[in-house]
Amino acid sequence: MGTGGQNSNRAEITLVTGVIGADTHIVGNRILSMALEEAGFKVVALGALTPADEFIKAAIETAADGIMVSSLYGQGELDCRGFRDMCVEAGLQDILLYIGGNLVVGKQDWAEVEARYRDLGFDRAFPNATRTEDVVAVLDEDFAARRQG
Amino acid sequence: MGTGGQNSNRAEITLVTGVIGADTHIVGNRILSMALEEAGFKVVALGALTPADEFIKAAIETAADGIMVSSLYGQGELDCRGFRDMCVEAGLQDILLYIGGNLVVGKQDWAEVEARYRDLGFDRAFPNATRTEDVVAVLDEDFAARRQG
Amino acid sequence: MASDSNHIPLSAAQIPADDFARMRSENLARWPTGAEVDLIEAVAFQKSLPVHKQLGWVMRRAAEEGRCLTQPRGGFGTLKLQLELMQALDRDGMADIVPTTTDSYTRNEQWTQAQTGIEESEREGRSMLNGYPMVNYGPIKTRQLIEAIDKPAIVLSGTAMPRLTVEIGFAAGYSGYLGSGIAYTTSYTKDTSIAEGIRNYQYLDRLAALYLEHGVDLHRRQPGFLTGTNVPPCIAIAVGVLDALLAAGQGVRNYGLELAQTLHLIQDAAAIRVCGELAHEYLAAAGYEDMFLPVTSLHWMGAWPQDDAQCQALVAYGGTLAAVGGAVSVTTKSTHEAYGIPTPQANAEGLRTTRMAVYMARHIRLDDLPEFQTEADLLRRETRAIIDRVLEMGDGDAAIGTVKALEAGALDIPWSPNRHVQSRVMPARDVDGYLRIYDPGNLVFADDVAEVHTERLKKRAEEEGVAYDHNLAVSSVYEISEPLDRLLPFPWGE
Amino acid sequence: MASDSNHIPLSAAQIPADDFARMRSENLARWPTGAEVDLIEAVAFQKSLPVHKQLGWVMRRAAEEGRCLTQPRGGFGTLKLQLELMQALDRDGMADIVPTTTDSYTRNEQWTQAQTGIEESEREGRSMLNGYPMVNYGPIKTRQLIEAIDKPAIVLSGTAMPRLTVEIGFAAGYSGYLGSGIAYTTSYTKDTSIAEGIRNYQYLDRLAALYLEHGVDLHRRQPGFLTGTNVPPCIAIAVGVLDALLAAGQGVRNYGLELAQTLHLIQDAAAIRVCGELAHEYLAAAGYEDMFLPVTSLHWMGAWPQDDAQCQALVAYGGTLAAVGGAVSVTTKSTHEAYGIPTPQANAEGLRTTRMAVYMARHIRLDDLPEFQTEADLLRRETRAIIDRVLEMGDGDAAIGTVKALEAGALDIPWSPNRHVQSRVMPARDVDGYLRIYDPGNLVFADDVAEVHTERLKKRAEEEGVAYDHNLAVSSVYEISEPLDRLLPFPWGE
Ligand code: B12
Ligand code: B12
Repeated sequence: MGTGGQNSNRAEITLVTGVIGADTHIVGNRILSMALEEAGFKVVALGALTPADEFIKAAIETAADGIMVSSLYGQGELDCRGFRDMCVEAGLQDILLYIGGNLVVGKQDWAEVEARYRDLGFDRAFPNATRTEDVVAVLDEDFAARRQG
Repeated sequence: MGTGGQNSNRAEITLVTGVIGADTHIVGNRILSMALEEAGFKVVALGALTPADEFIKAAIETAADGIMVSSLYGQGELDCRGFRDMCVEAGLQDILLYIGGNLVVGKQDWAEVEARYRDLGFDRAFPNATRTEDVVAVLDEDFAARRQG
Repeated sequence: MASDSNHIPLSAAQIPADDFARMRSENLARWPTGAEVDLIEAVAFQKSLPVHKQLGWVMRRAAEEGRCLTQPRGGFGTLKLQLELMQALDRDGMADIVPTTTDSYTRNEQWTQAQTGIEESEREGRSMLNGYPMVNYGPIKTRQLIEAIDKPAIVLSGTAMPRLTVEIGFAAGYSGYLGSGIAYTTSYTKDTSIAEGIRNYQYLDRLAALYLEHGVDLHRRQPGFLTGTNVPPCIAIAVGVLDALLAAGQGVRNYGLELAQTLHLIQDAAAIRVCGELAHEYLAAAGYEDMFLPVTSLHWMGAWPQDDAQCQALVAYGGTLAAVGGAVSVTTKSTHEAYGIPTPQANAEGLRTTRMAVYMARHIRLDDLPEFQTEADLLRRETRAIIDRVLEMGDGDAAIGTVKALEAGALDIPWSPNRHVQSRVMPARDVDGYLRIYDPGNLVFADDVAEVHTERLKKRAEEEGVAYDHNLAVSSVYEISEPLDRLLPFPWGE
Repeated sequence: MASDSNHIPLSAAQIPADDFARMRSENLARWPTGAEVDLIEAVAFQKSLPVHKQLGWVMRRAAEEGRCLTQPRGGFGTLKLQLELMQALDRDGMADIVPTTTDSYTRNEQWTQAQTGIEESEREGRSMLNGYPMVNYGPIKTRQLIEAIDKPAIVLSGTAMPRLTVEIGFAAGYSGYLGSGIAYTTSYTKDTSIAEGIRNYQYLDRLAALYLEHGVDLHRRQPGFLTGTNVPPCIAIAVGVLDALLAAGQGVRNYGLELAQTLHLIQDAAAIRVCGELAHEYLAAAGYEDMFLPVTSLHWMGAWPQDDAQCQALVAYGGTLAAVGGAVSVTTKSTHEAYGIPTPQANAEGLRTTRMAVYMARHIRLDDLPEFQTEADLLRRETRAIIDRVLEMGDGDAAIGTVKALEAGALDIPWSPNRHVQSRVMPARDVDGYLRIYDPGNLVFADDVAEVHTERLKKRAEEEGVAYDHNLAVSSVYEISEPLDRLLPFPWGE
């Protein structure tokens, strides 16, 4: 927190946030949204219980640069099937896709979980209890790389 | 408790009790001694920190029928080496030998521990937290078997 | 769904008998197993259970004898797995109350998907659902679960749409049912209107009352955890009392109130005491003199740490807090909480740790401690302010008042996903570890009451050397889940 | 052994400097590593440690800041194993104070056998000794342990014969030492006279005071657990105060008092408070105004249950009780207690569970609770009755008074193995979970005080429907180790 403005580009970056599927766990997502806003990003917060297509619709409408999906209740894998493909179909081939939370049912090996979500087309996956400072730092990195690349 | 007199023979049976070696754990042994006395046995209580040879001396002096050894601090195996042989040498070949407590260092498989103490010449070995009612019941059984046998 | 009742105007009044009969037959027709429900036969089955398997009776006895019962949560996707789980919780866990948590499809009334889930689970031999699909199995098969245990059983189903599940549950022999219109609608839904959630639970409560009219004393219970995240006791109690008024309006008389632990020994004890007191007071004032209103304490409902050892302390303290507070029962969690649904073994361990903690603290009461009394007084004033305002807004009708008050923020829930809730209130932990309110949103408290909150939180900001801003609330969400080296470091090293 | 001091008549007076010098050189000559001890060099080494590795400083800071530090027990048979253990406790366990428990041979001054034990352990690669043979390794090698950790270290050596071990320990850089003449002689020996035990610890305390005279503020500590088995707080505090008087007499000023938990939240809090109070009062009355006398709370010292889940509750409650009581530190156990010496991992877990429990209860104080005050008053009267009688019997000399009082039973220890102790006193738990005295033996209390004990215990016998006899005491020894289905069954089943 309090890092707003460090990266002069943040104000030009729009991020869509929300909790996917039938998942009501809004707390972490709301804290993340607040932190992203404080850090200077433009944030479009869709809230809990958001179907996959609503993320994409919002991303198109707001010409978003990234989508930040939360999933806590264990059914994230089902809810995210085909998510990247849907983005591509909607013309969002380059959009940054992050996901975070309790991404699977129960306690599983994180490296495996991460790989599974990369296969689903996410650029990055984050375990539960990830702190917002760390998310902001990684976003800066990834967007900086894009500007250079 | 309160089972004193149920077995008319108990009054004729003398038991030596004590905690073997450099072991100060007297509580269980004292509770056992009290319970045996209440149950009607004659009890010769040697207390804590009793060397092996003192058990045998006391057993000879009181013409005891059994020796009840306690060991809690983990070094029981060392302290009991050759205990049955010493009894035999002293002319106590038939004396009943029981031992109870935390008989080894740490948590080990009980069946193995029991076997080890049988090899050392004990008629029975008891894990920690054994209740005195159960000890009295087994004593009655074993002495009854002897009278018949 | 609840289309049937949408044309009845919302009120706290009892659903008329003929309307209710019609609503029931429409409801039961929604899935084949509904046809297995026969109220008279179900009443006979409930009455055939020994009293110690009837939660209504057990809760009353526990309250009389001053006991604190233990109850876990737990549900798996097939009858077989659920049966093994319930036996493990009954026997290995020594649970006094055995739960059946339903799966998410069931909660969302997606029984077709639940059916697929059952079939997949049976094929895979492991649970592909996150709970027991009670509607799909129906009451007759589900009775095997009741017969497999020697304790009373309760249905746990976090949803605003409980109508068919409760029909099946009561007919199957469950004697307890958790859920309520205000608590679940505000914490489990986004678009559902509060009115619709209330109506659905009025149906449920009316059904429970129908069993009572037939001589079966079922235990209804309100889920006091709401959003589970630093809900201040005044809000939890206010919602509990309002939900209880709505249940009483339908004829329910055996109604439990839950309270999530704040993890402050004195605040939690005061909350349990004040909750019982005010519930009786408001229910009596509304003309319900004969309510049984036991309080249940809930293990920490916010984020848990990743370290088993830390979790063990949370589990054990959960038992301590419940016992010291004089709760009639405690609902337990396990060391697996931060990761996922616990194994039966971890669940049973959480129960036993809690039970031992309850045993050790069963004699302790803090009611005569001046700090307890100060806190209880504060809490009474906060809670009365909220409830009185809600009832005022509804002209004495709890249902109407609640809808209006939530819309206006005069009743507010922190971290709610529901659009019809302001969710502007921001709780935070204060300098002494009490849960306070950093930003009340549109909640109105007396000036001196509000001042206590501000002053204690400013004191915390000062002591920690941080700004007095909303990050006090955010860090309070994280707090208990933080690793120990952040919570309590050895402070003098290099 | 202690032959040197046998011709000095027993008294609480300070050992004269020339006698002490002679005693020290005789003592150090008993084993080769004694030659490595050079007081001036050792003082320099102690002073070279950063303050956060000096327990004297750390205890004072913790008391000032109102912290409750954690400390485990632990010792293995080789330097390498001990080093790994201490690092694990420091890092994984986050211990604020890192222990070194010595092995039984070292405690019995059987250094030749200890040497064999080291060799066997090194051959086998696992510990064949139940602690660290500090004398055999000597101070220079042992300093590796001090250097391996970033916390202060304390020696734990339950023995009446500590003379050479303490010389090695202080020279090695240990800044804390647990042990005392009355507590250890009455609980760890059978034939050793109380006088001899006292003399040995007068030596130890004189040595600590010598370091202080050279500017090193070591922390001395009294082992308040005694026989660990239901020791009533009045007896524990009385012994603690008497041991403290003896230590002060030798010049010690930084002296901790330990108290084993009774597991009753209010009784333990009252005991910690009264212990601190009376210690200051008696020490000041004897002319020692400048004593630092922090109280340490000890996890349950009696028999533990076999079930891990129950043990977790005991561990966690141990942290709660210490924090609520305002103890300056807490000494922890683990879930392995009923079986054997814990693994480093189990030991570290016990530390973290305790630490989390301390964190959650750090704000709670019960001193204003009327029940606390009643209990504290009772405890003050009980304890004063014992201490006053002891001092009277010694004409003001704590050493002489203690020997006479123990002989006569005017000071008595339950379940003591020592012949010179009457051990007729029989504690038992009462109807409200307080530890009371069923049979006081020859302890004399005011009639109304004695009546409280009898009345509360009769009440328990009545409630349980058992005879009012000594089995109340025996069942109280078992109690906490009982399985849950005996402690708190579901009472209404078949
Ligand atoms: C609070 C809570 C609830 C509350 C939620 C209130 C609300 N409306 O938000 C209530 C009580 C309502 C609830 C309900 C349920 N819950 Co819940 N809940 C929790 C709990 C205890 C804490 C979650 C939380 O708020 N954490 C605090 C926040 C700050 O952390 P966070 O969510 O992890 O978010 C942070 C990071 O993950 C990251 N992050 C999050 N999203 C994203 C996205 C991106 C892109 C990035 C980069 C980072 C990121 O940043 C955030 C801020 O730092 C967790 C267990 C736990 N963690 O201790 C269980 C838990 C998540 N719940 C669980 C379950 C099963 C449920 C229920 C199904 C339970 C039930 N049977 O009734 C229902 C679900 C209902 C539904 N349809 O969704 C399970 C999930 C199991 C699994 N995944 O295997 C958990 C793990 C508990 C458990 N062990 O069983 N729950
Ligand atoms: C109280 C206690 C102490 C007290 C003892 C007070 C006293 N003078 O008696 C104090 C604090 C002094 C103490 C010291 C030590 N202790 Co200790 N102590 C315990 C503790 C907590 C309880 C023991 C007890 O009293 N149980 C209650 C009684 C009623 O039960 P019991 O002894 O098992 O006896 C019953 C049965 O076993 C049976 N029984 C007993 N004897 C016999 C004999 C026969 C023939 C039969 C049939 C039955 C029978 O009947 C009894 C009555 O029901 C145990 C751990 C535990 N169990 O929780 C550790 C424990 C026994 N101690 C232990 C240790 C290591 C020590 C020390 C070395 C610690 C130290 N490092 O300082 C010293 C030993 C000093 C010495 N030289 O002996 C270890 C032993 C480890 C092992 N075996 O692997 C234990 C298991 C703790 C641990 N996990 O580390 N201890």
